[in-house]
This record gives sequence, C-alpha cells and structure tokens, in this order.
Amino acid sequence: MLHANSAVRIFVPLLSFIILAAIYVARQRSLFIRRIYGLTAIEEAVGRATEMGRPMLGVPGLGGIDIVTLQAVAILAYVARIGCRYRTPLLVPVADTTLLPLMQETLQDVYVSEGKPELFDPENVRFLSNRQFSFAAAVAGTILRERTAACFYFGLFYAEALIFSEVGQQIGAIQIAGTPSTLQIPFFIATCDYVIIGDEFYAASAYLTREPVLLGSIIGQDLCKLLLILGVLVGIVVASIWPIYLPLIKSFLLGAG
Amino acid sequence: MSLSSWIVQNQNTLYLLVGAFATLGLYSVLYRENRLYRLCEHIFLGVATGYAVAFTWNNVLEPYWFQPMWDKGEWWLAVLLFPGLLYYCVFSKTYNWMARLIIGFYMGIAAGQGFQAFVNDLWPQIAQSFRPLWPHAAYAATPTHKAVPAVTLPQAFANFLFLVILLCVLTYFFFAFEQKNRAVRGASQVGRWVMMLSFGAIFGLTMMARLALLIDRMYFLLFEVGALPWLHTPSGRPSWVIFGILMGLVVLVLVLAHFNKPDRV
Amino acid sequence: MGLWSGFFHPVHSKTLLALYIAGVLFACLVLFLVLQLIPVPARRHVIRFVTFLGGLFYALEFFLPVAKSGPHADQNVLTPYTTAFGNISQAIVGFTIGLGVINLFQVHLGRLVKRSSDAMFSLAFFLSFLAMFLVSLWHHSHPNALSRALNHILFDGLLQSLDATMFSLIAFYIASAAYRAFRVRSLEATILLVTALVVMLGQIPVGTYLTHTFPAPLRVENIRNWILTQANVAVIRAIAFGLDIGALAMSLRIWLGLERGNYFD
Amino acid sequence: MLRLLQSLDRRYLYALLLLSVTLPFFVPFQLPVAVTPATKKLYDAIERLPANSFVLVGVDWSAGSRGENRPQTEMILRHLMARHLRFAILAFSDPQGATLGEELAKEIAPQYGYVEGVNWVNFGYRVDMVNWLKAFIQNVPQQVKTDVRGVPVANLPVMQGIRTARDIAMAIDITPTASYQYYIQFLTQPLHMPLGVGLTAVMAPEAYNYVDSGQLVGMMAGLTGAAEYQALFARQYDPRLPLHSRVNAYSNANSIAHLLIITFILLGNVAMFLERRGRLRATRRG
Repeated sequence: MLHANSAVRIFVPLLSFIILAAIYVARQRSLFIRRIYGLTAIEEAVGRATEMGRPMLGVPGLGGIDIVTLQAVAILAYVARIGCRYRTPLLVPVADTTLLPLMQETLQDVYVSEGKPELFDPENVRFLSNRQFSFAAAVAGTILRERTAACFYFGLFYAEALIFSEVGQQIGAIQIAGTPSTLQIPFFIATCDYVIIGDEFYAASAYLTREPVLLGSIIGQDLCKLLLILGVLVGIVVASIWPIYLPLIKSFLLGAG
Repeated sequence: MSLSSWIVQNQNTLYLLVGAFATLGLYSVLYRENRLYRLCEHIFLGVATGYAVAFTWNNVLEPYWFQPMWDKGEWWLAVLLFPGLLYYCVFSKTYNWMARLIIGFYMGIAAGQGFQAFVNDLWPQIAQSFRPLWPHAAYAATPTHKAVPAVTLPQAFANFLFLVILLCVLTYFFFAFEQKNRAVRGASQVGRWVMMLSFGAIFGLTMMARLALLIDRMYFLLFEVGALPWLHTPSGRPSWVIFGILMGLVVLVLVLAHFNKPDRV
Repeated sequence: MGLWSGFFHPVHSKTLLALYIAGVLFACLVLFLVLQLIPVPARRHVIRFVTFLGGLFYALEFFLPVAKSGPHADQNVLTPYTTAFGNISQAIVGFTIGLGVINLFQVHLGRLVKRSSDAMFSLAFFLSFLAMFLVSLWHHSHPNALSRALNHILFDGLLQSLDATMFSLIAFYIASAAYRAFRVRSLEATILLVTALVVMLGQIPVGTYLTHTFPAPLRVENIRNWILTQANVAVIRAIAFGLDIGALAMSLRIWLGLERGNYFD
Repeated sequence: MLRLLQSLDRRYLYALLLLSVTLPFFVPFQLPVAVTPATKKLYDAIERLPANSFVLVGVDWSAGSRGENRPQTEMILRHLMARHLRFAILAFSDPQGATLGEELAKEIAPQYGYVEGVNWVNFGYRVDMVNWLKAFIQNVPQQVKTDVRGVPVANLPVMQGIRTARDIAMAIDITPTASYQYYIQFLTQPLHMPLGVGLTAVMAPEAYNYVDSGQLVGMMAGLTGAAEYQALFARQYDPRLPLHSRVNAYSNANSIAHLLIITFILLGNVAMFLERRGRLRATRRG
C-alpha cells in the first residue's frame, strides 16, 4: 500500500490516540506492568562480569538509526548504567556509521549522569564494519580475545546472530538477547541464557526505567492489541456467518488509497 | 614479463589461492582464536571497509551529489555537505549538540516512515486472519463481484486451531496485568508451548540452507581450487590432494585440542 | 535532483561554479555559527522540532489523499518529491561513512604507533583497506584488463570468499548449538527438540523415504509442512501483532518528542 | 563412555561434519528417494509440453544460495535439453544470476548438442521486474532487444515464432526470494501460463499454498527437491546419471550431515538420561 486508504485513516489515528491517551493517564498515576524474565537477569549478568573482572559486550544489531535500534540503544544504556556502578566496562561494536555518534553520546550521558565521566572510554564504542559477515567475524574475534563475561544482544539480527552467540556460549559467557527478528529467536534460545521474545523487546525500556511515559505507552499498546483481537473476531464472525461480505471487508482494509 | 601482464594472465589462479586462504583462515577459528584467524579477520575488515567507502562514492555520492553538482553545474547541491558534516560535530565538545540536530532529523524520518511500515505489515495479516470457523459452499456473486471459495470441514477445523493459537500467543504478550487468573495463565502457557513448536521448526528449517552453504564451500575447495593445473586432478573429479590437506588439518586440530584444552581460560 | 531546479539555474563555467560552491559553503558556515548562538535551554526544543519536521514529510506523504485518476493517479502533492528526498537523504548519510573510517583509523593507527603486539594485524587492515579501496575506484572510473583482474582477485576471490566462508561457518555452529541445547530437560525444551527433528527429517530424502508408505497425513514431510504453514503462521502472526503495535508506539513517542530516558532528556 | 558423550569436545562434531560433507564427493552412493507430489507435478508439467516449445527459465539466485538452487537449475536445464525444448535464461534478483545460469548451461550443453542462439539464449539481467514484465508480455523481441552477447534476439533462430509472451509455453523460476510471486502476478496468472519453481527449503512451505491453488504447477523444495527430480529424470532418460552427478553428491552430503546432527542430538539425550539415572542410584545408595 503506497498511500493511506480510509480504513488506515480511521484506525491508525484511533490506535495512536489510544497510546497517547494512555501516556497522558500514566503521567497522573502509577501503573503496573508484569515481570519480564530475561530483563531481571541483567543485573545478575553484570554482577558475574564484575566478579570475574572481565568486560561486557553489547551488540545493538545491524540496524541504523531506526525504531528497533533506538530501543536497543536504550536497553544497552541501562546495561552500561549498571556496569558503570560496578566499574565494569561495556564494549559496544556497531555496524552502522550513523549509529556510532549516537551510541557514544548515549553512553557518555550515562556515565555523566552517574557522576563518573572519567570512566567513559570512547574507544569502547567501536565501528567495525557495515558488512554483515565481516562485522560478525570481528565481533566473534572480540568475544574470543576479550573473553567477555557477559554478552547482550539487542536489536535487528539476521543470520550472523548465531555466529557470535554460539562463540559467546563456547567461552562460557552469560548471554541475554532480545530481538524483533522472530526468525533469529530459535538460535538465541539455543545459545543464550535468557531470551526476551517479540514485543517484550519494546516493553523492555519501560520495564527497566519505570518512566511514566513508557509505562503508559505499554498500557496503550495492550489496549491496541485488545482492539486488534476484537477486530479479528469480528472478521471471523463475518467470514463464518455472512461469507459473501468477506471480500467487501477485505477490500475496505486493503484497497488502494 | 611485466608484473601487470603476469597478474592478468594468472588472475584465475590468484583468485583461487586467495579464496582458499580466506576459507581455511576463517575456519581455523573452529579450533580456537589464533593469529591466522586474527589476520583474516583484519583483512576482512580492511577489504570490507575499503569496498564500502569506494561503493559509497561510486554508487551514492558520485551519481547523486558530485556529478550533478560539478558536471551539470547544480551548485546548490553543495549545501548537502552541511547536514552531512554536522554528524562530525560529535567529536567536538562545544558543537556536539548540533550532531543531535541531524541525528534527530533522521530519527524523525524513521518515525515518519513507521506509519507506512506499520500498515503494510499489519493490515494484510489482519485481513488474512478473517477465516470462517464452519464450512460453507462457494459463492460466485458477492457485493464486490469477487468469488468466495468453498470451505471444507478440515479447513474449518484448521481455522479454529489457527484462532486458538493466535489468541493463546497474544495472551502471553499482555503486560498490563499479573497473569493470575487460571484461564489466562493456562492460555499464556499454551502460547509459550506453541511458540516453542514454531521456533523448533524454524531451527530445523534453517539447517538445510546452512549445510548447503558449507557443502558449496567444500565444492569450491575440492573442485574449483582442486582444478589448479599442478594438482593433477582428473577433470570433473574432486581433488584427493585437497582432501588430504583438509583431513590433515582436522587431525592436527583434534590432537592439539586433546593436549592443549583450548577452552580453559 | 529536480527538487530545486525550478528555483535555481545550473552554472556551466567551472570557475563560476567553484565560486558559487564556495559561496554556498560560506553561507553554511554562517548558518553554523548562527545556530551556535541558540541559547542552551532552547536547543532541546530546536532538536525536537527538527525531529518532528523529519517525520512530517513521510507521514503526510502517506496520509494525504491521492488523485484517483489522470496523469497524477496515486499521487498527492508530496509524492513527486519522494525520489529526490530519498536521494538527498541517501547522499547525506553517504557522508557519514567517514565517521566509521575515522573510528577504525583511530584504533588501528593507535596500535601501530604504540607498536602493540597487534600492530601487525592493524598493518594488514590498512594494506587491505587501501588495496580494495583503490582498485574499486580505479575499476569504476577507468576499467582495463589489469583493473578487472585485480578486482576479480580482491572482490571475488577475497571479499566474496570471506563472506561465503563466514556465512558457511554457521553450519558448524548450528550443529554444535543443536547438540548442546536440544535436550529433554523441560516440556518446552522437548517441544523445541521434537519439532526440530521432525522438520529436519521431513526435508531429506531418507526422511521422506522412511514414511512414504504411511497414509498422507502421517508422512513426515506433510507433518513438517503442517507445522510450518499452519502452526508457525499463527505464532508468527501473533508475535507480529505485538511487534507492529510496539513499533507504532515507539514511532509516535519519537516523532512527538515524548521519548524519555537516555539521550532524550 | 557416558562422560565422554556428555562432555564431548565440539571439535569432534565439527570434524565429523566436515567429513560428512566432503566424502560424498569421493564416494558416490545412492540413498533411497521417495518423490513427493509437488516435485512429480513439476516434472510432469515439463513432460507434457509439446515438442519444440519455448520455456522461460528465471535464474534468480546468486552465490549465497548456490548450494540449493544450482542443483535445481541443473536438473531443469537437463530436462529441457533432453526433451529438445528451447529455453531462455532471465535474471531479475541479482546480476550474478545471469552469469551463473550461463556458466551452468554452457557446462551441460555439449552433452545434449545444444548451441547458444540456436537452442537456447540468455536474456541477461534486467532491473525493475514488474514494469519489465508488463512490456515483455506485449512484445518479446522488442523488450529484450539483445541477448547477453549483444546479438539482437529478433534474428536468433531460437526465437523463431516468439512474438508475444503468449508464445511461451511455460515459465520456471529458481529462486531463494519471493520473485516467483511477481511472476505469478504479472506474467503467468494474467496469461494462464504454467509456472514451476525451484525454491530453497526455507521458502518452500509458503509456496505449498500456491501449488494447492494451481498458481504453481509444481515445485522443487531445496536440495531434496533436486534429488527427487533427478530420480524421476534418471528413470526416464539417463539411468547412469545420478551416481556421479553433482546433484547427488550435494544431496547425499546434505542427508548425511542431517543424519549426523540428528544422531548426535539423540545420543546427547540418551547420555543425559543414563547419567541422570546413574546419579539417582548413587544417591539411593548413599
């Protein structure tokens, strides 16, 4: 679909309104969200690295500045914050040149806000390569040479995911991964200690920081999902009872703008 | 014979030797991190970066920027250098905030494109979920003149299963409440099980694609490199010499691994 | 880049062109210094505004109504500019390749200067970088027999081989990951294991041969297809629903400047 | 023994895997093959084509999926040549496709006495698939203009009687991507032309829907599909082919490697069970 049709013009603003309204409500009073298992393990992983006196590794995936990678940056910033408290450095290899300044800025902010700007070493954030497999080769090399004790993989991953997560597993690092690339989740499950699945990834920064805006957003997303389920059920009822109207609904949803 | 004509004449041999070196060098990491792997890794970084820079110039900056600006005289394109160089402000303490201007602009672009991506990904999936739960005959005449195919009993049953799986998995992904209710907890648990079913399937599915890559690499070594004239391989047959070298390396690695225990830190 | 040609006219004399470009660059410098005059507290709002502007173009282009017929069918006022906008933003991003190169050079020059134990590898990095970079540029602008041969050796022989080898390395890792992880430890792990095995058997001739006398629904390739086309689709769709909504929410927060936490405060 | 299996150095697994993918190249053997219906349908569709028909072969793969797609392409080309059908190679997804298809065709052509330009032609790599196909339907020689060698296709003997795409008897697309769906939408469905595909194992499940609905006349799925196709082909045309063919070597290597990994997974589990039981007994005695 190149342009919005009427269904899009009705439903996207409606969904957006729900999310924004939930954010507004969340600013007034505190809201609850459930436990996300992989994320509770971050502190444990940082603790392990600190005990062993080894650095940690955080890979923000292959994406550039996009929605998924920004979320990944937020999660890695949290990891760096915990690491900063324990004086355990986080190595961040990036695969996109525009992400390099963003990542450096973010980590510097973290160290400044924790009151330890002197601990921040810009060389910990490194551009390696924007080519998928040379990036993978270099990350694998980094893991093996630095013997990173904890590895965090958050962001967009493709086939290369298995290369570094398996290498990390082989040297016995504690590993936590989360990605919206559903096809890579099986490989993370086979190699990592904790994996967060699907949109737990988007819920992560809300869960970690407890920012009202982010919590509200999560509640809004839940309401949107309820609405989606309702829509699917309505469609199923129509398809079952009045099948001749099914093409009408489909063309309303999918017709050209 | 000059060097350049020698290179041109022997380019295929050089191509094969370089390829064989790259293959064995990277595979050496299967034993452990070592100097050969590190060399290959750095060469890989070097050629990949060199290629990326040349590619950016050849395919992006030259055709979209330099050529129109310098050859066609479109001088106003010089202004693009400004936002491009703003990124480099990140290296300065005073001007550092200006890098955020351009980074913010691109974040905005990503967010703006998000609407179209959202609709194009989600809408068809919603429409395809409208599946009848009981059988019916085919209809030719509908308000939009599109025929509706018949639905058989097994299809209807499959559709029912589809709905159940969809709802169970979605239940797992609700965050707003503790999953205390038994029905909710049960649905969410089933949701996790079917997710594992799906993930196992994806794992198995990917196996063939990855093995095919390995087989193809072996074909490269045994047949293409094996066809080098001084190996005296009969044409169309794999090279025993290369096979011998490979197996020799394998035995060497196994013996070394037995005595060195490379996994111990 | 037809975006501005309506307002400006190309200049064809090279001297004049150089002057014009210098003028543009000077104007950019002035703009840069003016931007620096923005008081610190206001900068955040400027960045937010720029972010909003970046998103506005694509959002409006998607949502504004389009002509139903005529020469501009399926277009609205902004559609004709998408190509130019895309090219411009690609060119701007093109300038950032230098950021990566500077970063790589900092690291490897540092190692060379310090003559650390890894200096040799940094040297290999620089040599391969230069070789690939120069050959690519040369081959693009003035191709001849030698440049073609060198490109063949470096690009097809080295870079492609390194790529293919690293990719095929996954075959080894997928095997060891499967061996280690697929154990009957819990119900979830068992489901993962069993479906992976069924799918693997269903995609090799021996597997299909084992069950080819069974009734159709029990043949291993049909079970594999059922898992992959029925259960798998439902699971992936349910996950996609949540992911898409999550991405929409994130887009909204960034676009409207609501995002909180690191970097955004 | 138990201890060994439980904590087996992964390098032994790697070594066995390497052995299992190289040995089949040296030691030809034949594993039993059961032909699945989808492959049989594709084979029969080509068998049904009238003599001297013209077939379009989309070679939309590159080095990344060569291991799976090349054997499939090889079998299709062999079958077309054995039946003395004319064919054209065409690539959309990747410029490499046209080159790889050409190399392959030239490798097998002598065995069947095929001559480029007379029996087959390479249309080369084309961009903008959708719009290209729209113009291609109307006038084939005018849209193609020249083949990869730069020879105008209108004068080639192989193109005799081919004016519009309606004169093409069948299309086949071999691809690791969704390019075959564009063939369905913009070429074969509008013209009611049969379309067969060779797909990587990853892409195959999705395509079964199209086989069911008849939009695809048949398909080969991954290496296994190629091996099944070869079994069918050998039965009819060349019984001696399979043993030494590359398709067979690839497929054998794939099967053995799969079986090796399956065996290892099972052994790992057996060892875990036995060890668990042993541990239980030990605690009871204690």
